[in-house]
Amino acid sequence: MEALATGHLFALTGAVLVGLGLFGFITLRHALRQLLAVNVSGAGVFLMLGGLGRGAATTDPFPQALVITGIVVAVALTAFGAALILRQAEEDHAAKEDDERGGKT
Amino acid sequence: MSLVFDLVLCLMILGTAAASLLMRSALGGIVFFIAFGNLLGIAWLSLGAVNVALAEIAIGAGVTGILLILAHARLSAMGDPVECEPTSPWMRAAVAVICGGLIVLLSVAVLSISPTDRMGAQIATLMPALGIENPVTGVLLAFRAYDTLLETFVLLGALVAVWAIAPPGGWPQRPASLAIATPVSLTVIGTFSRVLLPASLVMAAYLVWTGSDLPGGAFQGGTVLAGGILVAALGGAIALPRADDMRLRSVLVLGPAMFLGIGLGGIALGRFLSYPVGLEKALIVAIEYALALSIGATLALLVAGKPVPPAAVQEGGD
Amino acid sequence: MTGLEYAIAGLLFMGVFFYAAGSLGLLRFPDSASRLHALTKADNVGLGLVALAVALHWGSVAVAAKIAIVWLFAIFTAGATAQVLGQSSKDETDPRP
Amino acid sequence: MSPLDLLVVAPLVFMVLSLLAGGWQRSLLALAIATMAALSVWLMTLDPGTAHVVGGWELPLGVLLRADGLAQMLVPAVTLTAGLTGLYALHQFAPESHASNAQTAAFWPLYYLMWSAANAAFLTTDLFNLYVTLEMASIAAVAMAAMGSVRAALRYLLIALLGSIFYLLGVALILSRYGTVDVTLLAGMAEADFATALALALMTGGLLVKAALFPLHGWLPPAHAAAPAPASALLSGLVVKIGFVITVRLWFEGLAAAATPAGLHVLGGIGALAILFGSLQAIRQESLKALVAYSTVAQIGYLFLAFPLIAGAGHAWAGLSFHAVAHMIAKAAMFLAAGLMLKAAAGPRIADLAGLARAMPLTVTAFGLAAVSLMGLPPSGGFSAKFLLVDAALRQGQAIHAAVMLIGGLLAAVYLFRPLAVAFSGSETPVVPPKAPSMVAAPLALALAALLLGFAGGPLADLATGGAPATVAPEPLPALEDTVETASEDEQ
Repeated sequence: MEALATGHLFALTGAVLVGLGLFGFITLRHALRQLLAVNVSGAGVFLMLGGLGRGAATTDPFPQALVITGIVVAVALTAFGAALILRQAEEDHAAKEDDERGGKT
Repeated sequence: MSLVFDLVLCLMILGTAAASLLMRSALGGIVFFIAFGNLLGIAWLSLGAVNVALAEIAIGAGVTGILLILAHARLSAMGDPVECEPTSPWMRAAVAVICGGLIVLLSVAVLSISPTDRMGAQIATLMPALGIENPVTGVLLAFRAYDTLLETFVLLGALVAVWAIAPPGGWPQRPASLAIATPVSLTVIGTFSRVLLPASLVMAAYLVWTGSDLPGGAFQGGTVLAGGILVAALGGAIALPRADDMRLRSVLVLGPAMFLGIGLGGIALGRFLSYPVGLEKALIVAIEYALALSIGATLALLVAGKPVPPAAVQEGGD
Repeated sequence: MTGLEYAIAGLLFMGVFFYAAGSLGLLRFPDSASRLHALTKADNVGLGLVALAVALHWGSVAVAAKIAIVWLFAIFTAGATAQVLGQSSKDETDPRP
Repeated sequence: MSPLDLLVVAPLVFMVLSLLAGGWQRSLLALAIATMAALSVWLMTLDPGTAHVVGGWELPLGVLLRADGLAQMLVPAVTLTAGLTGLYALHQFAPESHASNAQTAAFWPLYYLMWSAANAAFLTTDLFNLYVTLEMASIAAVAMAAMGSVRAALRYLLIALLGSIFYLLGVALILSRYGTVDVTLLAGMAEADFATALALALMTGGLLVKAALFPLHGWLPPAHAAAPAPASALLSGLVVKIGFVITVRLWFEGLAAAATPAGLHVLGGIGALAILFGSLQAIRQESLKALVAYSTVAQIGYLFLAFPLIAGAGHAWAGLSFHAVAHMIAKAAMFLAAGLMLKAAAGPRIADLAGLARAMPLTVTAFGLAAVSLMGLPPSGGFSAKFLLVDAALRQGQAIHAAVMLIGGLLAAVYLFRPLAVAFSGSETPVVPPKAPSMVAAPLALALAALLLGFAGGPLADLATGGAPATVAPEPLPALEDTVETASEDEQ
């Protein structure tokens, strides 16, 4: 009974995290913060997988392995996302400096 | 552990998650995100999933946190304060209703499913044939080795993708230096990292080795190695390599290539990725060591970012 | 409870006390340097006491050795990061190089 | 040995080699095309429904790979499209021409990664493996889009990440509910309960973002229009099909029990809106590549418009499979041709294309032939696909669906005719000597393939129906070839 409750508790926490992350993704207007919000949602999905795989004494190793795969995939995409955000900022920065230089001459 | 502990833990997880999203300050949000990741790690411990707890704390909180902090610092250096334009309260209310609805739907679905260990017993009967005892490693490197193989290519692909957006003149140079600018601090961290880098190598090797039977494995070990490399780069003990350095390329592809090679070797015995009887553990450990090395290098370079023109190498590190 | 269990409980209690003191210092002290002082010193004593309690609880030399290594690394890390943090806060308050 | 795993593994081997090869990309590509062509032929000779688990680990633990009719059509089409696009890209991303360019170095590993991801997506029946596959495709696709516009790529990445979260959410519910993520096992287990229905809805939502179905298409036109021509060809040809194929596997096989007719009609209705909206937007575009990109939004609509028709009379399943293949090949041809035309033209606008028909006749011909297939004029592959779909709609009394498809064809004629008309007008543009013969040959070969696909209608439709799931096509395909051919004669 307690295992059941523990499993549901973590799975429900995961469900709330998904919703929180989605709220952040839509309302935050900076790409870096949206990237963070997606990671919160992703962690929520993983926690749902773990919670619903909670048995009487053990947690199903199958979803555990899937979650590890998911965590690695998520960090790969987050890293690329961060690189894109920085490249975008560099381009904007350079364009602004060009404008200023163009304005002076 | 008791239900009360879990309940408090879940409330703290939700609180840190909310703070990481709702705080005005982006940097504060990122700090809360790291705390959130560490609490999640404790949640996984509470679920008895030590493998996931290690991965979550090392990768989910650690590497992702460093990535976000570094991106924030570099954006600030370019004059982007990482501020969000405020959204209208009406819109926030509407979005909150939608997200609340999603939470309710998900909760109803979650409560309709009773949590059980569905495949643990079946996996336990197959584990003796592999000669290893950690069932999660068994799933990752035998039963679902195909997923894991593709996943290593996602990681490698992400690094190539970061290379693809190198600015003009940046290819094939080094990433912006991470070294600390203050000379005194540089000395301290440099000395520290000269101890830490070999220690992280030993620690990574230990995690991979112990991962056959106890919690650990290639991803956790690789992340520890990445941490050692990054601290060494912070302390100026090592220089990050050029993107066209053939030794670097070899290290990056070593793990995925070893995985592919052993998988293709399985064809001679029947199927792609089937391990010959008696050699399962040896081959799995070989793949894991190669993978840990490649994952360590790949993660460290992913954090460091894209190659930049040589003149910019020095100024990007603050 | 045996004497050993009393010892473990006592060590844990003292460890938590030092942690609490360190956290209180982080919240209440006026400037970065004294906050760092609270965190790095008090927390490492706290960690050491908790680690000692855990080692006694397991009662194995191998586990105790691993815990000792972890504690040692925590101290090294605290020292190195405290120096960097202190330096950067000094740079921020004092513009002269 | 089996081509099912080798078709995924071989491109990965080439990705590793391309990272180590330096200046040997040309030889590597030749080797890759030969290998993949041989493996594709092998795949086509397999009996439909041939399947095996990877590494000998049985379900529900392992991952099942399967060659059904859809995969047997799409994988060879991927080989054709990716192979010829690679030949074209060899000159744009030539190692010797811009030795210091990051894009030339990064393109090839990403190209092989995308090739592998497309094959992996069409060949597996495992929903979690499909998640990893989707992310492989996303990484490669976003990086290629970033070669044109970083801003569009960033938007694409964020929206693709959100789509993945929704997809993974559904996978988590399914795994927890049924203890398996394999479509073939789920087909026998799935029930129409709340958790299953919610999972289906969430996964479909996530996948529709990736397939860029209206109104979730916003990221596509800027990303596809800004990318370099070979990247656009791969993005529009391959990547959007991945989300579509997974949706098909969910709705008609794995979770068919929870797929209500109402849901199918909603998807069909959105598909109809996508056709009309995409076509009207394409008509309004001033830039050539934006026009072609909006045409993709419209053509994706046909794929989903067919959903409510699948279970009824007629050959909607064959038409659907056919359309996916025909669009892949024709759209790749069109993007490659457009890339060459824009290099020769004075600017990116359609008005700048004047005189190109005389300057580069072969390329404009390729564009025109691809347009024939996209409009659905006989005897092209696009015609066969749309004929089968319209026929099925009429047989089922769905006059609105049939009307939307016919109007979509007319609108396609309107927007595709405009650049062609401009290209044939004027004569001031000097004759442009082609940079390399293969650059001209690649779009032409693809466009001809899209055209000739119409003649292979019968056998291909049989192939598509061969491994179709049980929910599809209760009746066999009697003399389909004859119907298609008589119809084309009628229209002529």
